[in-house]
Amino acid sequence: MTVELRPTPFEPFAELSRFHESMAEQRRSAGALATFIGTMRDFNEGDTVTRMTLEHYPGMTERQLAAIVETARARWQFIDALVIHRVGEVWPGDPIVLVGVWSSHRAAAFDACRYLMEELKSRAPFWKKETLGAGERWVSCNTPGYSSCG
Amino acid sequence: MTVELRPTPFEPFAELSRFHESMAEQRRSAGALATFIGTMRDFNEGDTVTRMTLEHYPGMTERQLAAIVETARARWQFIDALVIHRVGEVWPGDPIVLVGVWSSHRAAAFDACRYLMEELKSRAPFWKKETLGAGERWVSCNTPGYSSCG
Amino acid sequence: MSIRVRYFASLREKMGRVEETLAAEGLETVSDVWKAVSEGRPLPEQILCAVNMDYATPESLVADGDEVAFFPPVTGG
Amino acid sequence: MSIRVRYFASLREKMGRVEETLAAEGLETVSDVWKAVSEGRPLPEQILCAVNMDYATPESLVADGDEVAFFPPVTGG
Repeated sequence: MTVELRPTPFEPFAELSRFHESMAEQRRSAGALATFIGTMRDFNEGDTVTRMTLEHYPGMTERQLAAIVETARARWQFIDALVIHRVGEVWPGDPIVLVGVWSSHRAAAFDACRYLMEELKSRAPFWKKETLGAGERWVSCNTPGYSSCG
Repeated sequence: MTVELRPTPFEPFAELSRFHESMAEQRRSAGALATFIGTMRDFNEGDTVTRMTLEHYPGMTERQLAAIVETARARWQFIDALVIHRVGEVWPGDPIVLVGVWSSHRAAAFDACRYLMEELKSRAPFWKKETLGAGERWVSCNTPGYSSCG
Repeated sequence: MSIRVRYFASLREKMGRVEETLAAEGLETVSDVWKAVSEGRPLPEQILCAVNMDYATPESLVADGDEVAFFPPVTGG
Repeated sequence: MSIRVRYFASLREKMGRVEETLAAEGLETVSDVWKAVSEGRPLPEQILCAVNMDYATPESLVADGDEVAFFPPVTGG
Protein backbone atom coordinates (compact mmCIF):
# COMPACT_ATOMS: atom_id res chain seq x y z
CA MET A 1 0.00 0.00 0.00
CA THR A 2 1.52 3.30 -1.09
CA VAL A 3 0.26 6.81 -0.35
CA GLU A 4 2.21 9.80 -1.63
CA LEU A 5 1.84 13.56 -1.69
CA ARG A 6 3.63 15.25 -4.58
CA PRO A 7 4.69 18.90 -4.60
CA THR A 8 5.55 18.74 -8.33
CA PRO A 9 3.77 17.46 -11.48
CA PHE A 10 3.63 13.69 -12.03
CA GLU A 11 2.90 11.52 -15.04
CA PRO A 12 0.10 9.14 -13.96
CA PHE A 13 0.61 6.46 -16.64
CA ALA A 14 4.34 6.26 -15.91
CA GLU A 15 3.58 6.02 -12.17
CA LEU A 16 1.09 3.21 -12.77
CA SER A 17 3.52 1.40 -15.02
CA ARG A 18 6.35 1.69 -12.49
CA PHE A 19 4.18 0.52 -9.61
CA HIS A 20 2.78 -2.32 -11.68
CA GLU A 21 6.29 -3.49 -12.62
CA SER A 22 7.46 -3.23 -9.00
CA MET A 23 4.81 -5.73 -7.91
CA ALA A 24 6.88 -8.43 -9.61
CA GLU A 25 5.37 -11.87 -9.07
CA GLN A 26 2.24 -10.58 -7.35
CA ARG A 27 1.18 -9.16 -10.69
CA ARG A 28 0.35 -12.62 -11.94
CA SER A 29 -2.40 -13.04 -9.40
CA ALA A 30 -3.63 -9.46 -9.80
CA GLY A 31 -5.78 -9.97 -12.88
CA ALA A 32 -7.76 -6.77 -12.30
CA LEU A 33 -6.56 -3.19 -12.02
CA ALA A 34 -9.05 -0.35 -11.61
CA THR A 35 -7.69 3.18 -11.67
CA PHE A 36 -8.93 6.72 -11.44
CA ILE A 37 -7.03 9.81 -12.57
CA GLY A 38 -8.31 13.27 -11.80
CA THR A 39 -6.80 16.18 -13.73
CA MET A 40 -7.32 19.90 -13.41
CA ARG A 41 -9.96 21.32 -15.70
CA ASP A 42 -9.66 24.82 -17.10
CA PHE A 43 -13.18 25.75 -15.99
CA ASN A 44 -15.33 25.44 -12.88
CA GLU A 45 -18.83 26.71 -12.17
CA GLY A 46 -18.89 28.52 -15.47
CA ASP A 47 -15.60 30.37 -14.99
CA THR A 48 -12.21 29.97 -16.63
CA VAL A 49 -9.63 28.80 -14.10
CA THR A 50 -6.01 29.53 -14.96
CA ARG A 51 -4.27 28.05 -11.94
CA MET A 52 -5.02 26.31 -8.66
CA THR A 53 -3.29 25.98 -5.31
CA LEU A 54 -3.75 22.78 -3.35
CA GLU A 55 -3.32 23.29 0.37
CA HIS A 56 -3.11 20.36 2.77
CA TYR A 57 -2.51 19.59 6.43
CA PRO A 58 0.93 17.95 6.59
CA GLY A 59 0.73 14.90 8.81
CA MET A 60 -3.05 14.68 9.00
CA THR A 61 -3.48 14.33 5.23
CA GLU A 62 -1.11 11.34 5.04
CA ARG A 63 -2.69 9.85 8.17
CA GLN A 64 -6.23 10.14 6.80
CA LEU A 65 -5.25 8.72 3.40
CA ALA A 66 -3.57 5.74 5.08
CA ALA A 67 -6.66 5.18 7.22
CA ILE A 68 -8.90 5.23 4.15
CA VAL A 69 -6.71 2.62 2.43
CA GLU A 70 -6.75 0.42 5.55
CA THR A 71 -10.54 0.62 5.79
CA ALA A 72 -10.84 -0.40 2.14
CA ARG A 73 -8.41 -3.26 2.72
CA ALA A 74 -10.57 -4.61 5.52
CA ARG A 75 -13.62 -4.47 3.29
CA TRP A 76 -12.40 -5.73 -0.08
CA GLN A 77 -9.83 -8.28 -1.12
CA PHE A 78 -7.10 -6.55 -3.01
CA ILE A 79 -3.41 -7.14 -3.46
CA ASP A 80 -2.08 -3.60 -3.55
CA ALA A 81 -3.17 0.02 -3.87
CA LEU A 82 -1.51 3.23 -4.95
CA VAL A 83 -2.67 6.75 -4.07
CA ILE A 84 -0.82 9.84 -5.32
CA HIS A 85 -2.13 13.36 -4.72
CA ARG A 86 -0.68 16.70 -5.77
CA VAL A 87 -0.12 19.58 -3.38
CA GLY A 88 1.00 23.10 -4.26
CA GLU A 89 0.48 24.91 -7.53
CA VAL A 90 -1.42 23.11 -10.28
CA TRP A 91 -2.13 24.19 -13.87
CA PRO A 92 -4.97 23.12 -16.21
CA GLY A 93 -4.35 19.62 -17.55
CA ASP A 94 -2.11 18.66 -14.60
CA PRO A 95 -2.94 15.41 -12.83
CA ILE A 96 -4.22 16.04 -9.30
CA VAL A 97 -5.00 12.57 -8.03
CA LEU A 98 -4.23 8.99 -9.04
CA VAL A 99 -5.78 5.93 -7.40
CA GLY A 100 -5.04 2.35 -8.48
CA VAL A 101 -6.27 -0.90 -6.98
CA TRP A 102 -4.83 -4.29 -7.97
CA SER A 103 -6.99 -7.30 -7.19
CA SER A 104 -7.67 -10.84 -8.37
CA HIS A 105 -11.29 -9.86 -9.00
CA ARG A 106 -12.66 -6.97 -11.00
CA ALA A 107 -15.61 -6.26 -8.70
CA ALA A 108 -13.27 -5.75 -5.73
CA ALA A 109 -10.90 -3.63 -7.83
CA PHE A 110 -13.72 -1.39 -9.10
CA ASP A 111 -15.46 -1.06 -5.73
CA ALA A 112 -12.31 -0.39 -3.73
CA CYS A 113 -11.03 2.15 -6.29
CA ARG A 114 -14.27 4.07 -6.18
CA TYR A 115 -14.44 3.89 -2.41
CA LEU A 116 -10.91 5.30 -2.12
CA MET A 117 -11.80 8.22 -4.39
CA GLU A 118 -15.07 9.02 -2.60
CA GLU A 119 -13.47 8.81 0.84
CA LEU A 120 -10.47 10.83 -0.31
CA LYS A 121 -12.74 13.56 -1.62
CA SER A 122 -14.88 13.66 1.51
CA ARG A 123 -12.28 13.04 4.25
CA ALA A 124 -8.71 13.85 3.20
CA PRO A 125 -7.66 17.38 4.25
CA PHE A 126 -6.99 19.11 0.93
CA TRP A 127 -8.33 22.49 -0.12
CA LYS A 128 -8.39 23.98 -3.61
CA LYS A 129 -7.99 27.66 -4.25
CA GLU A 130 -8.69 28.69 -7.83
CA THR A 131 -7.10 31.59 -9.65
CA LEU A 132 -9.60 33.17 -12.05
CA GLY A 133 -9.11 36.04 -14.43
CA ALA A 134 -10.58 38.32 -11.80
CA GLY A 135 -8.92 37.07 -8.63
CA GLU A 136 -8.98 33.99 -6.46
CA ARG A 137 -11.60 31.87 -4.72
CA TRP A 138 -11.69 28.81 -2.52
CA VAL A 139 -13.63 25.85 -3.88
CA SER A 140 -16.42 25.51 -1.34
CA CYS A 141 -17.32 21.84 -1.53
CA ASN A 142 -16.88 18.62 -3.48
CA THR A 143 -19.76 17.12 -5.43
CA PRO A 144 -21.05 13.77 -4.15
CA GLY A 145 -19.73 11.02 -6.33
CA TYR A 146 -21.96 7.98 -6.17
CA SER A 147 -24.80 9.40 -8.25
CA SER A 148 -23.89 9.73 -11.90
CA CYS A 149 -25.36 11.63 -14.80
CA GLY A 150 -26.56 8.33 -16.28
CA MET B 1 -14.51 6.43 -29.44
CA THR B 2 -11.92 3.77 -30.25
CA VAL B 3 -12.36 0.00 -30.21
CA GLU B 4 -9.43 -2.22 -31.16
CA LEU B 5 -8.64 -5.93 -31.28
CA ARG B 6 -4.95 -6.73 -30.89
CA PRO B 7 -3.35 -9.97 -32.11
CA THR B 8 -0.10 -9.16 -30.26
CA PRO B 9 0.82 -8.00 -26.71
CA PHE B 10 0.18 -4.36 -25.81
CA GLU B 11 1.40 -2.10 -23.01
CA PRO B 12 -1.74 -0.66 -21.37
CA PHE B 13 -0.13 2.35 -19.67
CA ALA B 14 1.59 3.42 -22.90
CA GLU B 15 -1.71 3.01 -24.76
CA LEU B 16 -3.54 5.14 -22.20
CA SER B 17 -0.84 7.77 -22.30
CA ARG B 18 -0.89 7.91 -26.10
CA PHE B 19 -4.67 8.13 -26.25
CA HIS B 20 -4.73 10.75 -23.50
CA GLU B 21 -2.16 12.88 -25.37
CA SER B 22 -4.05 12.52 -28.64
CA MET B 23 -7.14 14.12 -27.10
CA ALA B 24 -5.28 17.44 -27.19
CA GLU B 25 -7.51 20.28 -26.05
CA GLN B 26 -10.40 18.04 -24.99
CA ARG B 27 -8.20 16.82 -22.15
CA ARG B 28 -8.67 20.07 -20.32
CA SER B 29 -12.38 19.46 -19.90
CA ALA B 30 -11.92 15.77 -19.16
CA GLY B 31 -11.09 16.03 -15.49
CA ALA B 32 -11.93 12.40 -14.76
CA LEU B 33 -10.48 9.23 -16.27
CA ALA B 34 -11.60 5.82 -15.04
CA THR B 35 -9.80 2.78 -16.42
CA PHE B 36 -9.82 -0.96 -16.06
CA ILE B 37 -7.02 -3.30 -17.08
CA GLY B 38 -7.51 -7.05 -17.06
CA THR B 39 -4.39 -9.22 -17.23
CA MET B 40 -3.99 -12.97 -17.49
CA ARG B 41 -3.56 -14.72 -14.16
CA ASP B 42 -1.44 -17.83 -13.87
CA PHE B 43 -4.21 -19.74 -12.08
CA ASN B 44 -7.93 -20.36 -12.51
CA GLU B 45 -10.31 -22.54 -10.54
CA GLY B 46 -7.40 -23.91 -8.52
CA ASP B 47 -5.26 -24.90 -11.49
CA THR B 48 -2.05 -23.46 -12.87
CA VAL B 49 -2.62 -22.01 -16.32
CA THR B 50 0.44 -21.67 -18.54
CA ARG B 51 -1.11 -20.16 -21.66
CA MET B 52 -4.43 -19.08 -23.05
CA THR B 53 -5.94 -18.71 -26.51
CA LEU B 54 -8.51 -16.01 -27.10
CA GLU B 55 -10.87 -16.85 -29.93
CA HIS B 56 -13.26 -14.26 -31.33
CA TYR B 57 -15.81 -13.82 -34.12
CA PRO B 58 -14.22 -11.37 -36.58
CA GLY B 59 -16.78 -8.77 -37.54
CA MET B 60 -19.31 -9.55 -34.84
CA THR B 61 -16.88 -8.86 -31.99
CA GLU B 62 -16.04 -5.37 -33.27
CA ARG B 63 -19.72 -4.73 -33.99
CA GLN B 64 -20.82 -5.73 -30.49
CA LEU B 65 -18.07 -3.69 -28.82
CA ALA B 66 -19.02 -0.62 -30.83
CA ALA B 67 -22.68 -1.12 -29.88
CA ILE B 68 -21.77 -1.38 -26.19
CA VAL B 69 -19.82 1.89 -26.38
CA GLU B 70 -22.72 3.62 -28.17
CA THR B 71 -25.18 2.44 -25.52
CA ALA B 72 -22.92 3.77 -22.76
CA ARG B 73 -22.59 7.06 -24.63
CA ALA B 74 -26.34 7.48 -24.71
CA ARG B 75 -26.53 6.83 -20.99
CA TRP B 76 -23.60 8.76 -19.52
CA GLN B 77 -21.90 11.98 -20.46
CA PHE B 78 -18.36 11.25 -21.42
CA ILE B 79 -15.90 12.81 -23.79
CA ASP B 80 -14.09 9.77 -25.14
CA ALA B 81 -13.61 6.06 -24.55
CA LEU B 82 -10.95 3.52 -25.44
CA VAL B 83 -11.43 -0.25 -25.56
CA ILE B 84 -8.56 -2.59 -26.47
CA HIS B 85 -8.91 -6.38 -26.31
CA ARG B 86 -6.37 -9.08 -27.10
CA VAL B 87 -7.06 -11.99 -29.41
CA GLY B 88 -4.80 -14.98 -30.08
CA GLU B 89 -2.22 -16.45 -27.73
CA VAL B 90 -1.84 -14.89 -24.29
CA TRP B 91 0.66 -15.68 -21.51
CA PRO B 92 0.39 -15.09 -17.73
CA GLY B 93 0.84 -11.41 -16.92
CA ASP B 94 -0.20 -10.29 -20.41
CA PRO B 95 -2.88 -7.59 -20.59
CA ILE B 96 -6.12 -8.95 -22.05
CA VAL B 97 -8.43 -5.97 -21.90
CA LEU B 98 -8.14 -2.22 -21.39
CA VAL B 99 -11.09 0.13 -20.96
CA GLY B 100 -10.74 3.88 -20.38
CA VAL B 101 -13.46 6.51 -20.08
CA TRP B 102 -12.70 10.25 -20.10
CA SER B 103 -15.39 12.50 -18.64
CA SER B 104 -15.85 15.85 -16.94
CA HIS B 105 -17.36 14.05 -13.95
CA ARG B 106 -15.98 11.18 -11.96
CA ALA B 107 -19.32 9.46 -11.38
CA ALA B 108 -19.96 9.23 -15.13
CA ALA B 109 -16.38 8.04 -15.76
CA PHE B 110 -16.62 5.31 -13.09
CA ASP B 111 -20.10 4.16 -14.05
CA ALA B 112 -19.47 4.09 -17.80
CA CYS B 113 -16.13 2.28 -17.35
CA ARG B 114 -17.71 -0.40 -15.26
CA TYR B 115 -20.68 -0.73 -17.59
CA LEU B 116 -18.34 -1.19 -20.57
CA MET B 117 -16.46 -3.96 -18.75
CA GLU B 118 -19.60 -5.79 -17.60
CA GLU B 119 -21.22 -5.58 -21.02
CA LEU B 120 -17.99 -6.61 -22.73
CA LYS B 121 -17.74 -9.67 -20.51
CA SER B 122 -21.34 -10.68 -21.00
CA ARG B 123 -21.93 -9.75 -24.67
CA ALA B 124 -18.72 -9.49 -26.71
CA PRO B 125 -17.96 -12.74 -28.59
CA PHE B 126 -14.63 -13.83 -27.09
CA TRP B 127 -13.81 -17.28 -25.81
CA LYS B 128 -10.88 -18.30 -23.63
CA LYS B 129 -9.19 -21.67 -23.92
CA GLU B 130 -6.72 -22.40 -21.14
CA THR B 131 -3.63 -24.56 -21.47
CA LEU B 132 -3.00 -26.41 -18.20
CA GLY B 133 -0.18 -28.77 -17.33
CA ALA B 134 -2.46 -31.64 -18.23
CA GLY B 135 -4.09 -30.38 -21.41
CA GLU B 136 -6.54 -27.71 -22.46
CA ARG B 137 -10.00 -26.56 -21.41
CA TRP B 138 -12.47 -23.91 -22.44
CA VAL B 139 -13.44 -21.41 -19.78
CA SER B 140 -17.13 -22.09 -19.34
CA CYS B 141 -18.49 -18.79 -18.13
CA ASN B 142 -17.61 -15.35 -16.80
CA THR B 143 -18.36 -14.41 -13.22
CA PRO B 144 -20.95 -11.68 -12.69
CA GLY B 145 -19.21 -8.43 -11.90
CA TYR B 146 -21.52 -6.11 -10.02
CA SER B 147 -21.35 -7.95 -6.71
CA SER B 148 -18.01 -7.61 -4.98
CA CYS B 149 -16.34 -9.44 -2.13
CA GLY B 150 -16.86 -6.36 0.04
CA MET C 1 -31.81 -20.68 -50.33
CA SER C 2 -28.28 -20.44 -49.04
CA ILE C 3 -27.32 -19.96 -45.40
CA ARG C 4 -23.75 -19.70 -44.14
CA VAL C 5 -23.47 -21.37 -40.72
CA ARG C 6 -20.50 -20.71 -38.41
CA TYR C 7 -19.37 -22.29 -35.14
CA PHE C 8 -17.03 -20.99 -32.46
CA ALA C 9 -14.95 -22.21 -29.53
CA SER C 10 -15.99 -25.46 -27.82
CA LEU C 11 -19.00 -25.82 -30.13
CA ARG C 12 -16.73 -25.53 -33.16
CA GLU C 13 -14.63 -28.38 -31.79
CA LYS C 14 -17.73 -30.44 -30.99
CA MET C 15 -19.17 -29.92 -34.48
CA GLY C 16 -15.78 -30.75 -35.97
CA ARG C 17 -16.05 -27.88 -38.45
CA VAL C 18 -15.62 -24.12 -38.58
CA GLU C 19 -18.46 -23.37 -40.96
CA GLU C 20 -20.66 -24.78 -43.68
CA THR C 21 -23.14 -23.49 -46.22
CA LEU C 22 -26.69 -24.87 -46.19
CA ALA C 23 -28.47 -24.98 -49.50
CA ALA C 24 -31.66 -26.56 -48.11
CA GLU C 25 -35.13 -25.10 -48.70
CA GLY C 26 -37.71 -24.44 -45.98
CA LEU C 27 -35.39 -22.96 -43.34
CA GLU C 28 -37.47 -20.33 -41.62
CA THR C 29 -35.85 -19.81 -38.24
CA VAL C 30 -32.50 -20.12 -36.49
CA SER C 31 -33.91 -23.21 -34.84
CA ASP C 32 -34.56 -24.76 -38.28
CA VAL C 33 -30.96 -24.03 -39.23
CA TRP C 34 -29.68 -25.74 -36.10
CA LYS C 35 -31.79 -28.84 -36.77
CA ALA C 36 -30.49 -28.97 -40.32
CA VAL C 37 -26.86 -29.06 -39.16
CA SER C 38 -27.34 -31.33 -36.13
CA GLU C 39 -29.46 -34.21 -37.42
CA GLY C 40 -32.64 -32.78 -35.97
CA ARG C 41 -31.49 -32.29 -32.40
CA PRO C 42 -32.88 -29.34 -30.40
CA LEU C 43 -30.60 -26.34 -29.80
CA PRO C 44 -28.83 -26.78 -26.42
CA GLU C 45 -30.11 -24.24 -23.92
CA GLN C 46 -26.76 -22.61 -23.22
CA ILE C 47 -25.78 -22.18 -26.88
CA LEU C 48 -26.04 -18.60 -28.14
CA CYS C 49 -26.94 -17.68 -31.70
CA ALA C 50 -26.48 -14.72 -34.01
CA VAL C 51 -27.88 -13.75 -37.40
CA ASN C 52 -25.67 -11.48 -39.49
CA MET C 53 -23.53 -10.74 -36.43
CA ASP C 54 -26.38 -9.59 -34.20
CA TYR C 55 -27.59 -11.69 -31.28
CA ALA C 56 -30.68 -13.69 -32.17
CA THR C 57 -33.06 -16.22 -30.62
CA PRO C 58 -33.99 -19.69 -31.90
CA GLU C 59 -37.22 -18.10 -33.17
CA SER C 60 -35.46 -15.39 -35.17
CA LEU C 61 -36.22 -15.56 -38.90
CA VAL C 62 -33.52 -16.28 -41.44
CA ALA C 63 -33.40 -15.29 -45.10
CA ASP C 64 -31.43 -16.33 -48.15
CA GLY C 65 -27.82 -15.16 -47.86
CA ASP C 66 -27.86 -14.82 -44.07
CA GLU C 67 -24.94 -15.75 -41.87
CA VAL C 68 -26.04 -17.71 -38.80
CA ALA C 69 -23.61 -18.41 -35.97
CA PHE C 70 -23.76 -20.72 -32.96
CA PHE C 71 -21.44 -20.47 -29.97
CA PRO C 72 -21.10 -21.15 -26.23
CA PRO C 73 -21.37 -18.41 -23.55
CA VAL C 74 -18.75 -15.73 -24.12
CA THR C 75 -15.75 -15.50 -21.78
CA GLY C 76 -13.81 -12.41 -22.80
CA GLY C 77 -12.49 -9.55 -20.70
CA MET D 1 -2.14 23.86 29.84
CA SER D 2 -0.86 24.41 26.34
CA ILE D 3 -2.86 23.77 23.15
CA ARG D 4 -1.51 24.32 19.65
CA VAL D 5 -4.28 25.59 17.38
CA ARG D 6 -3.99 25.48 13.59
CA TYR D 7 -6.13 26.91 10.78
CA PHE D 8 -6.33 25.97 7.12
CA ALA D 9 -7.52 27.34 3.80
CA SER D 10 -10.27 30.00 3.83
CA LEU D 11 -10.52 29.83 7.63
CA ARG D 12 -6.78 30.49 7.92
CA GLU D 13 -7.24 33.61 5.80
CA LYS D 14 -10.27 34.69 7.82
CA MET D 15 -8.44 34.22 11.12
CA GLY D 16 -5.46 36.05 9.71
CA ARG D 17 -3.06 33.52 11.20
CA VAL D 18 -1.70 30.05 10.51
CA GLU D 19 -1.51 28.85 14.10
CA GLU D 20 -1.23 29.93 17.69
CA THR D 21 -0.55 28.34 21.05
CA LEU D 22 -3.12 28.72 23.80
CA ALA D 23 -1.81 28.73 27.33
CA ALA D 24 -5.22 29.27 28.99
CA GLU D 25 -6.55 27.00 31.74
CA GLY D 26 -10.00 25.39 31.79
CA LEU D 27 -10.14 24.31 28.15
CA GLU D 28 -12.05 21.04 28.23
CA THR D 29 -13.41 20.60 24.73
CA VAL D 30 -12.72 21.57 21.14
CA SER D 31 -15.61 23.98 21.46
CA ASP D 32 -13.85 25.69 24.40
CA VAL D 33 -10.71 26.03 22.29
CA TRP D 34 -12.69 27.65 19.48
CA LYS D 35 -14.29 30.12 21.86
CA ALA D 36 -10.88 31.02 23.25
CA VAL D 37 -9.51 31.91 19.82
CA SER D 38 -12.64 33.63 18.43
CA GLU D 39 -13.74 35.99 21.21
CA GLY D 40 -16.42 33.61 22.43
CA ARG D 41 -18.23 33.03 19.16
CA PRO D 42 -19.81 29.62 18.51
CA LEU D 43 -18.08 27.27 16.08
CA PRO D 44 -19.61 27.79 12.60
CA GLU D 45 -21.62 24.73 11.58
CA GLN D 46 -19.63 23.97 8.42
CA ILE D 47 -16.21 24.21 10.07
CA LEU D 48 -14.50 20.85 10.66
CA CYS D 49 -12.19 20.14 13.55
CA ALA D 50 -9.43 17.68 14.39
CA VAL D 51 -7.54 16.77 17.54
CA ASN D 52 -4.04 15.40 17.01
CA MET D 53 -4.80 14.91 13.31
CA ASP D 54 -7.92 12.80 13.82
CA TYR D 55 -11.36 14.17 13.05
CA ALA D 56 -13.14 15.37 16.16
CA THR D 57 -16.42 17.02 17.18
CA PRO D 58 -16.95 20.23 19.15
CA GLU D 59 -17.61 18.01 22.19
CA SER D 60 -14.31 16.11 21.87
CA LEU D 61 -12.07 16.49 24.90
CA VAL D 62 -8.70 18.19 24.68
CA ALA D 63 -5.64 17.69 26.90
CA ASP D 64 -2.43 19.54 27.59
CA GLY D 65 -0.11 19.34 24.58
CA ASP D 66 -2.85 18.56 22.06
CA GLU D 67 -2.91 19.95 18.56
CA VAL D 68 -6.36 21.20 17.59
CA ALA D 69 -7.14 22.19 14.00
CA PHE D 70 -10.06 24.01 12.40
CA PHE D 71 -10.77 24.05 8.69
CA PRO D 72 -13.52 24.36 6.05
CA PRO D 73 -14.97 21.36 4.14
CA VAL D 74 -12.25 19.53 2.25
CA THR D 75 -12.07 19.81 -1.55
CA GLY D 76 -9.31 17.48 -2.69
CA GLY D 77 -9.32 14.83 -5.39
